[in-house]
Amino acid sequence: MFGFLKGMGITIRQLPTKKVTLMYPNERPQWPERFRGVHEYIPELCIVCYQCARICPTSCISLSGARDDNKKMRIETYDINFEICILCNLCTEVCPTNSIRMTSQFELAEYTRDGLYKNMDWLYHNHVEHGSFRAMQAEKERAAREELEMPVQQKSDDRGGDK
Amino acid sequence: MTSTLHKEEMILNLGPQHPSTHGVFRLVVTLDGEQIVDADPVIGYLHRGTEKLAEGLQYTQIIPYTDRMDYLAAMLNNYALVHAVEYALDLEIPDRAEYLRMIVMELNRVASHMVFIGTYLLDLGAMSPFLYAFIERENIVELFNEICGARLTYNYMRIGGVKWDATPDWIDKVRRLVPMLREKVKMIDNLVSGNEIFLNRVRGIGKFTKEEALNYSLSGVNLRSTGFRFDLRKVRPYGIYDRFDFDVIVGENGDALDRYTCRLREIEQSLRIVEQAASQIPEGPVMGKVPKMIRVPAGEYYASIEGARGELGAYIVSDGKDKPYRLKFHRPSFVNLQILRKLLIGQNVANLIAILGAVDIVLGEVDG
Amino acid sequence: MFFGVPITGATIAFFVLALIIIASGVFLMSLQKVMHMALALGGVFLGVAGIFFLLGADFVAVVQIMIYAGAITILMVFALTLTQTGDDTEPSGHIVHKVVAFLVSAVIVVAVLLTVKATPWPVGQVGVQPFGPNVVAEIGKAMFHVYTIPFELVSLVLTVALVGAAVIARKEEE
Amino acid sequence: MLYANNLILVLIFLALGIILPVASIYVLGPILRPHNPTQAKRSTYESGLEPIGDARVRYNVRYYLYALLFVIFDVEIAFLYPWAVEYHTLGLFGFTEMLIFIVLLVIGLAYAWRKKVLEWK
Amino acid sequence: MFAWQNTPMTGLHLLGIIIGAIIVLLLVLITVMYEILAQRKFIGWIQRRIGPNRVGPWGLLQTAADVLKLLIKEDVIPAKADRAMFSIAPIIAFVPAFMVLALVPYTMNHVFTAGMNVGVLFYIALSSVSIIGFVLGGWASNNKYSLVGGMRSAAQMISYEIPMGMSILGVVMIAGSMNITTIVADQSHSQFGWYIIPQIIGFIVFLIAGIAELNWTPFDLPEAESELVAGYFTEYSGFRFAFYMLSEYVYLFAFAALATSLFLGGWNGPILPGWLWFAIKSALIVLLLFWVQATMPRMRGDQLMSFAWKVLIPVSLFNILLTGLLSLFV
Amino acid sequence: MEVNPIHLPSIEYEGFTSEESAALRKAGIVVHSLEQIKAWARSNSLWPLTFGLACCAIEMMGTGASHFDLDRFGIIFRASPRQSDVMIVAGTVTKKMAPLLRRLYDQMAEPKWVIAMGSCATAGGPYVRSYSVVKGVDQIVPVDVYIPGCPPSPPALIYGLNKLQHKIRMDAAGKRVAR
Amino acid sequence: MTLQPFLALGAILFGIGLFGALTRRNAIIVLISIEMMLNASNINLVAFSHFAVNVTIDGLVYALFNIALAGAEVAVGLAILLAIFRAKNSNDIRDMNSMKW
Ligand code: SF4
Ligand code: SF4
Ligand code: SF4
Repeated sequence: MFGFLKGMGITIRQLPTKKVTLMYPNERPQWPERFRGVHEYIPELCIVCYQCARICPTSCISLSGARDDNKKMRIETYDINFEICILCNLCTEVCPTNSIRMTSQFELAEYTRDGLYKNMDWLYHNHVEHGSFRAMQAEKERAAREELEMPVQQKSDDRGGDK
Repeated sequence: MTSTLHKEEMILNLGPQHPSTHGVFRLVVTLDGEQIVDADPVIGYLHRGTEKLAEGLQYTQIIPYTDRMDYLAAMLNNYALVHAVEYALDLEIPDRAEYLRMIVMELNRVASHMVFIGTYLLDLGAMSPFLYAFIERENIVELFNEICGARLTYNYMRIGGVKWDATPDWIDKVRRLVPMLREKVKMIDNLVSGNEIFLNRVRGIGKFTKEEALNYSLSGVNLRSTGFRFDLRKVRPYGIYDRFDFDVIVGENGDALDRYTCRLREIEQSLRIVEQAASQIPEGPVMGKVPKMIRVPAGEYYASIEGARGELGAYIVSDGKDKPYRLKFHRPSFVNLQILRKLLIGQNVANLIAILGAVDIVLGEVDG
Repeated sequence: MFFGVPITGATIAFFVLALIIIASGVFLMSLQKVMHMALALGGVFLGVAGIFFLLGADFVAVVQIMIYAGAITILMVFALTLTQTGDDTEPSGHIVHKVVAFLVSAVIVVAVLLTVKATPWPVGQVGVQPFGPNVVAEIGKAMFHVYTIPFELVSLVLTVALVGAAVIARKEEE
Repeated sequence: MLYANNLILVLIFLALGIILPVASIYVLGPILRPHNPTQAKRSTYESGLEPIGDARVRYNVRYYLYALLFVIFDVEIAFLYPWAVEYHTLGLFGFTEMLIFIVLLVIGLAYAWRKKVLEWK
Repeated sequence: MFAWQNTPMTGLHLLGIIIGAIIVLLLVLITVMYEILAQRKFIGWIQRRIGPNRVGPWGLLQTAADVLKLLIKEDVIPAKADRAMFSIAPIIAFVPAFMVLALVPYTMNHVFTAGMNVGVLFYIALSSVSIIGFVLGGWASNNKYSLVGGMRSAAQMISYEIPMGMSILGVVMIAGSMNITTIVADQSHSQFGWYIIPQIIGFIVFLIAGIAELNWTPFDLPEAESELVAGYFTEYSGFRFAFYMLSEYVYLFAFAALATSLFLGGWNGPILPGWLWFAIKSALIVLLLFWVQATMPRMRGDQLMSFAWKVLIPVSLFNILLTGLLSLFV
Repeated sequence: MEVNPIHLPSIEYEGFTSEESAALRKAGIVVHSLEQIKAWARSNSLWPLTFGLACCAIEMMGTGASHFDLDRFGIIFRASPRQSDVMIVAGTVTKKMAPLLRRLYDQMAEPKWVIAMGSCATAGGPYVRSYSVVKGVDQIVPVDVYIPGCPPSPPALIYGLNKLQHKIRMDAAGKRVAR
Repeated sequence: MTLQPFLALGAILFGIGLFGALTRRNAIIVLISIEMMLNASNINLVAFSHFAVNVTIDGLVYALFNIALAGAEVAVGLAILLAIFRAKNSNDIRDMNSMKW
């Protein structure tokens, strides 16, 4: 007869409990290490093997490379089309050198579709803003690389892909 | 003069954009007043051609697509495909991988049922249980996020194993989560199970018998709610389900209330499996020996598992290449939907929601 | 003074209300869509309720709002939705028929008006409470001491109406 | 006490109640809000589809029965109130009077109940 | 004390009460706005979330933004709708809701309370006029959801108006008056104390019937979002929609005020000033309704109707007889 | 004085002809602030249409649920297009669904915005090669914000919504949104 | 103010109702017109009661009974109309010329 009172009791008991809401724009979500946000890409490591482009189920990676003076393959362009990338992780899985990897960056929204077409430059700088565990690790690697005096591409402040 | 009723019947479209058709499902109901004279489900608003696309993709590449079929239980969909391929290739799967699979699958089943309970009660007008259910689901999703990096479309399983091993304290987290979930499920249940309004709305609604269910080839909870004890995990144990101790939940009356309680109690059984798996899990590799390029030998293969909504099967026709010649999924939501028309005729609009919700369809799965 | 009528609050109110009533009535007769007629009917009923308020019969006024403007109008609206026949305009009668009807009504109205004008009526004052401070109590007294039998008869009529209406409306259901 | 003052207050509330929506919808609104009625925008909403048939069909008699009961019971309430106000002075006589009244109506209600008028399918 | 009630009306007085009424109007609108915010916050907390908190400090301007947005939102009148009726229906629904407020005794000094002899019945009569606004709005939209929603809400509201009217009868019997102000005043020196004590059955019936009249959960069928999209106001946009919402929340306010006045002793209470007591009591009623809303699932149409006719009306009739016997022999 | 074309973009004031708006633009600040107040109200009361198409809808529901709580931003879902301001296209738009989506968009009262949530709505996403899927909802309705991801996580959706709010305010202030 | 305006108003309302009752075809509208005539009589009743030499409450009580009966009448009348409507699929008053249906 009065079974609904039990429900009323339960709801009122939730009133003082701790709220679970994450105050997102003020408070950042703590993504786990494996979180699949948008990629970062480290050109120095890439051996232009095309495996990532081949495995990608939506074919959203396009890259091109050329041989440099040392007859080594050097990446020239590397673009990911985030309009259709489904963040499935397959490209990072197959990459033999770990030069394409996922970051915890999720804040990507654009006013135009073209804005989602990201080039190598953007991908390279992607990790920096967000100091997740993995990004910091990448930073460390990069520092180590810099010590070995590997050439780093020219930085640019313009992150826009729609140029 | 005999009085022929001159009431005009009203044809009403429920959906595709409708808050309680759970996606882009359309139901054309013919109403007399509020009574349903005829109901005609129209599907296809989410037909994305997954099966056709799969013919152009390697098996590994298909796995992300299975995620998006029954998006509430992506792990189970992943498994349905890899299981079929493994069955075709006769692969040996490392134990740890199997255990991890069991854990994530059963957790995903729990999450899926949580969504069912939440949305079902939301359809019936109760707001809070929906949010409570989503809070608990979020906890599970967080675990998935930790093990595979995604919240909804996991792409976790691979042919021959799983993509990632558990992070060091993941298993512990699972162990800790289980009793908490148990408690919270009980709470959500208490919130409504005693409520007369809720009981009156679902009891005796959308009833069908065992025979009818079999004739319509229903599966999953829709079948079990009629009292028919059929669960692929028991009758044809795949994976390592035979190592676990759990019960098959059956209902008695085959009405909406039974379907609701069956799902609720299935959560409990799934949690039992998770608990056992989490305590037994061995160390070891998570990927078996798999050829670099997976080529299914020519032939036809069908393997099915107990999905969150019923028998979920993958049927592979291979011509020996690295891509399937034809891939067909037996999608339980699609099959379960058939009985809807029969259930609806003669009911009123309010019951429509209670019935449709209890059948528990996911449109991604219905339309393929 | 306006046509020999002193302008007081009550007079203004009366004329406004009369205007509402007559305008709604005329609307009702000239509108084509039946639903609009139901709405105009509501206007008439509310106007009449206003007149009752003006006359100090606030209980009757509220009952008028409750039963006429509320219940009966809703009933009408329901009945109208039940008898919709595709086009919702009302078939208007033949013009001769209309003219005759108009003449008949006009003659009656004019005759009554003339009689009203000719008869010497007692003069009262609107706005003073003529029925005592509490109309409801007075009505209660009268109804339960003087009009006991009619009161019980009303309940009988209501019961019969309830049963009868239910039977008739129900009959076609089966 | 001048009762009319109370009425004037109600009247003022009535006037304000009318002025507020009229002012905001017809005066303030047109200045502030965009207005771009296209044919497509003015089409009838039905879950995104073209509606089949007209909405103004004849409707189930079920609702009518409730309205009918409502009229009868509203009348009853109208008679109950003077009785309730005067109940102190009426005493046992008034009580029996009302008892008869109510019992008769309850019989009507019971009849409707038995005849399943109160069911809603 | 503003003794306008007992003096002849002069121009100055008239001006005074017009200004006063406008102030009441504004206060009520502000109250209603914060009622909505309180609803969102309170239900949010129950659901373990925060609720609006980003517009203005602690989200205090949230409803203001909502109202303003609705004001500057385009106002669509569907082509197939009955234009005149479509425009007028929300006003019909709103005006009675607002008129009811003239009768609410906020304080002992009854400033801005029309002490009508028929006060209680006036509320009931007006709310049945509102129903016409709902059903006509549903009909005028020429939308199937609206039509069904309008019919449903009308059928439901008229069904619950009967028990509502009957449940108040007990109070009227004890107080011997229908004047709300008198009823409240009577409770300060009544032998029973507040009328909730002798009229507990009446109060419960009143509460349930009132919730149903307000289309509040668990009786919110007409707006049953999961079935009828948005019920009778599915086709309404912009400020016309706002007036439907507003009338609903003004009724919520009026209902709480009425419950407070009739059963909870209105402004009566120790120490604190009368208006504060009034505010506290009616806020508690409103919170109770929010709480119910956060818990309950929705009832089904047929159950709702049978509940009104088969449970509430017999119970309220029984309550009348009981009260009759009680005051005969006590 | 020369009107600097960068600072005074050609926004049209609602309800005014273009000449009038030009004059108003000269008058400057007053009307600008009115527009800004309007934009404040609109951006803080974005009611999305309850319109889930596929998997992304689950994340959209998740965003509305307690953990992320869209209500904080004053965002509540409305089921009727007449009362909603923004359409979040959450999921795959198939060719069968496209005309319906367009009709729903048409039926929304102005002002209205569209968010393409997920790669499906943006460009077809994983189904970009499918025969039955529309390659981006911008082919049917004008889109204001694109949120990539499959599905975008709830914070990403909130980020997109904030970006839309930003756009509404910037448009009212007469500034181009930063690309 | 005198009684006359009220009686005149009653007469005019009655006339409008009569005209409607005579010309309208839709049976429900005819019923509506009849209700208007009843209302006119109620105005008279209350006005007479108010302006009577010895003010009595009787007119008000009569008016109440009148309203009650009108309620009953409308309920039954509409029920009959509905029944006829269902049988003949028309609510044209001309089609209702037989007592049997
Ligand atoms: S994450 Fe998946 S879709 Fe995105 S680029 Fe990598 S392989 Fe392609
Ligand atoms: S797979 Fe890795 S190494 Fe090979 S091309 Fe792609 S990014 Fe470069
Ligand atoms: S973008 Fe991905 S998650 Fe979203 S609807 Fe498309 S497939 Fe589903």
